[in-house]
Amino acid sequence: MKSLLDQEFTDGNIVIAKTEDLLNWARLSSLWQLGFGLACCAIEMMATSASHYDFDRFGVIPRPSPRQADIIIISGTVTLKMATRIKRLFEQMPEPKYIISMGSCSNCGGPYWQHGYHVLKGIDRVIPVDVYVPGCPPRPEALLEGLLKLQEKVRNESLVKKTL
Amino acid sequence: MKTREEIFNILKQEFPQDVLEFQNIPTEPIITVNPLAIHRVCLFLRETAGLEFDTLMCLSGVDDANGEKTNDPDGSVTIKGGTLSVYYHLHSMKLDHKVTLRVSTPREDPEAESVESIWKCADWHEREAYDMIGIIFLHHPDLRRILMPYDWDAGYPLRKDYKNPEFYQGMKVPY
Amino acid sequence: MALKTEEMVLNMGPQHPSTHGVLRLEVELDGELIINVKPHIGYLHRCFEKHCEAMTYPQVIPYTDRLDYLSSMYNNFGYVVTMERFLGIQVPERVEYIRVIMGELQRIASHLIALGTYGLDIGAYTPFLYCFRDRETILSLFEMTCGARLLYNYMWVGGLSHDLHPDFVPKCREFLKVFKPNITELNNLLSYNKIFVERTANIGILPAETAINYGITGPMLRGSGVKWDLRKNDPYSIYDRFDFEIPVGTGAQGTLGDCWDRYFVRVREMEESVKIVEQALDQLPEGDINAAIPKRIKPPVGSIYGRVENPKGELGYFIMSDGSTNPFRVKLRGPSFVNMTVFGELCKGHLIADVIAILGSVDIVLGEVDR
Amino acid sequence: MYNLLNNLIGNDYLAAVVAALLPLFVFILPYALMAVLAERKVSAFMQDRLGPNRLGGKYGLLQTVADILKLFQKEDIVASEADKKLFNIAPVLVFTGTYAAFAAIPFSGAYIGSDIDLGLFYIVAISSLVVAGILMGGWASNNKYSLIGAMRSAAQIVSYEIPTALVILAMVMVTGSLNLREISEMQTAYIWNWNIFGGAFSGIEKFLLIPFMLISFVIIYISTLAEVNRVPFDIPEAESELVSGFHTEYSGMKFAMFFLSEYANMFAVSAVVTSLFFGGYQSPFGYLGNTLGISWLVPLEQLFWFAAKGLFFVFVQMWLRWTLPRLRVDQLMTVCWKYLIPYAFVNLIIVGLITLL
Repeated sequence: MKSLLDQEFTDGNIVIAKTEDLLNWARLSSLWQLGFGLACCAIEMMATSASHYDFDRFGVIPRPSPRQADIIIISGTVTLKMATRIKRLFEQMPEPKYIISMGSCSNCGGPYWQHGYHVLKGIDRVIPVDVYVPGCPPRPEALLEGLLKLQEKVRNESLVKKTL
Repeated sequence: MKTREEIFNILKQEFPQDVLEFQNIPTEPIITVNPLAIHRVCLFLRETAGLEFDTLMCLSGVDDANGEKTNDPDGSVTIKGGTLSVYYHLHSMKLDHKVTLRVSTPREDPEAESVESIWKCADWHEREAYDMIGIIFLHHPDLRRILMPYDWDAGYPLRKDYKNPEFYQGMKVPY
Repeated sequence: MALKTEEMVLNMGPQHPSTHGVLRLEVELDGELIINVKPHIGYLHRCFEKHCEAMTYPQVIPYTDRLDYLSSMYNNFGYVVTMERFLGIQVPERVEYIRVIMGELQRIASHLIALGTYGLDIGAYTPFLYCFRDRETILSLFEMTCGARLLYNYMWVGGLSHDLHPDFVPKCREFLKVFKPNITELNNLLSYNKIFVERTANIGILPAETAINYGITGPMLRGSGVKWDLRKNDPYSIYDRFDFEIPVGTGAQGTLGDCWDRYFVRVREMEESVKIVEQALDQLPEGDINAAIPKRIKPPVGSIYGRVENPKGELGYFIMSDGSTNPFRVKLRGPSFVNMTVFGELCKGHLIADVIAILGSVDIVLGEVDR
Repeated sequence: MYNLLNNLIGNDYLAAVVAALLPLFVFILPYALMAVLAERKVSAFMQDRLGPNRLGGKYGLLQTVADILKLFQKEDIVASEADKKLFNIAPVLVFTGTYAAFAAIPFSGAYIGSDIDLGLFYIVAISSLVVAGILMGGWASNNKYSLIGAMRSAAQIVSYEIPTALVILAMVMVTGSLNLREISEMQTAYIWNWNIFGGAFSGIEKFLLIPFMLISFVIIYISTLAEVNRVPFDIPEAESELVSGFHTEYSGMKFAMFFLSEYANMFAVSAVVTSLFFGGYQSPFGYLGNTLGISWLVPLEQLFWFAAKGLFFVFVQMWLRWTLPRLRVDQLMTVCWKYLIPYAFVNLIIVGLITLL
């Protein structure tokens, strides 16, 4: 049977673990969002930043330039014409970066999955997604929940180990 | 204010060759015009006193799908022959009357005159009809694709026999 | 030897804070002066017309929601009004009144976003949030009625999906009471602000002649001083029963048809919509909202073009039927799409900052421009 | 201050280093952190929101700390087509320019970084470094938005320095000194000795000066707003037009430097305005320390009054930002060249005549 200290050491260095907690805390509490809207969901995203729901409470502020953003919220239908641009935007963001796929359209094509000849069926075909928020469009509460899920994910990240 | 039948009669008098027929469908009577004369007809409609159609409400390209249909083994349809049409909905704000014109062009060689120089808003409408249906508007200043990507080479999506490509720039298109 | 100079091409969008979605503008610049603006659209082309051909007539309604997602109710309204004319259905009185109430509330909500984001484009951040605050109340009214905040699928051919909630009428009156002073607040904060007026007056002047030739409709056309509103000029539903004004641009702060006029027409239209909703609430009759919903929708062979006055202008549906349960062809004439055509013309000779001001005053929604 | 430290440490160089770093760690960094948070809170309360409230207790006190820690961790992107040397120097230059200005600002009677006789002149000169930094950053980014932003910024700051300088000149005529500490000392005792109320003059001169002092204050406040790129003069970073102007391409810590120096700059100009017109670190109604006979309390009280006055003007800047729209670039120049400069000039002449009386 392992003692408490052993467990700590197998999980990683104490110093590293504490520093890690601090750094993760910093990252998760200041997720600046790329001010970028695509379609209907963008309106709900704006509503989330506005007075009633107030994204700013969680430290999320919109940044116009991808260079200063931490999360990109894919808010709406991704078309084939737009997909390459989104990929470029994603590449322009500095690491560490996160993606929330907001709404059915960017999750899987949504109502346009069958006959949408010009719709990309899911943004995850182009860039990796961290959190999927379902809904058409998701309510602001749902987006907030998505953000909290993302914060949970960031909290469990590690400097030394690759996270699952 | 004039009824559509009166407008047809005026047009028939002016252009006996080019104004082809009047279909009195109860929901929307339609005047069929020769596609290569549509510019002249429209100019007449705008400039003549008593008609004065100053706005083009809508311009829509339609695939009539009235040709010979063959079913392909993969479930899709190929259409040969028949026509593609363009519908013009005109309206006069001054006199408050409306008219619907139609031109039909052969599917294999879909060419119609552009009315862009008469009503500026036809510019984008015609580009859209070109983009979606594939109708070529002669004398249009800038006939490019408008909604689809400029390098889209899989055809005109609103044709009834359109087949979606498997990939576009490495992205899978079907679900 | 003279220095060689060349024009700079600035690419705005598809990701840009104030292109109102995914519009791309190719701006040719001489310093800050604009030589030419080329809009590129289609980044949100969601194949609406193809979907219509594959769906049955009632199934099209949810897709109309997603066109101009800021005025979903009105898109439904336009579609069902056109279909009812096609099928020759007379809908019950109560349905008509509820539709008008919803339509006008939606107009207020849509204009609130237009005005708020316009303030944002000019650089004033706070009015945007004030507008959102009021819009949130309207959305909760809609939510109370049909359960959705943004995309409603509320109006059906021949009827409605739900009747009004018993609390709706008092809540709606309460909102109108709160909202009226808020318009004044917006005027004080933004409309008559000296800097705002300086930024928008005499910018992007659209003469009435040009506007008509370009097929411009809605607040843009009215901003140029043309008294044209389909609710009065080509009445549909029961708009002929209400007493309201059509606000037009007057050139009060600059030239007739400038950005400020277009902006202010929207402010005044909100006041008129409040009036209409108040009258409709007073006259609201009782009745069965489902009485006229047809079992099966199969229009005769033929076509129809129906149009309504959407918050952004003339929303037209061209519907062709081949006698089956699916439309043969649906073409949507979106007001944003047509209003956008004149944009390049308006921008010539202005500065970069004015492009944003003009774009905001055109008030486009890319969902409808691209469909 | 330097002398005190010199005696304490006993080494010239070390004392200089400590004296230089002290304001940074004691005042500027905490101030900048709090100012960013305050801006978000102020904007939130003006807009019916709550603002950050999830971290550091009830008011989100640690929000900016988290922001800065996060910016430390961000990848530092330098675009392949950028001019790498200039790109890297620019934020440092901007930060240095801003920070160096604090050297000549008297925080209290006992603490001034460098008590030089040309204090005001030095501040005007050193804050021009910021323009060079912005121009460098905008050019080196090889981004069209950055370039336009930088050009606008350069034009704007250079233009608005003229009315600022003219007003400062008028103040120098009134006070007869370029040393900010001396100017503050002249406004000692009570509120009516502040320069905005005619300064230490007496009799008719004082009453003649009051309207012109008010005009001077308005002019210098407007011009300093423009010099620190705040609304309504924020066109170099006009978010809705130029994405984020000259710092569009900056990420991570370099962006943080621009970000912090913007807030530091806000305080620097507010401090100058305070020192010139509102008595600097002087209390408006005497000191508690003098009354109680505790001599070390007086400098602390002075620090408090200085910070309070400076922060009030910073608050006004935020207030304006969340209320007003933005001017266009040509209107901005019109305001400067057609209104502010002529008024400032006439003001200068009249103030000069009055002081000759």
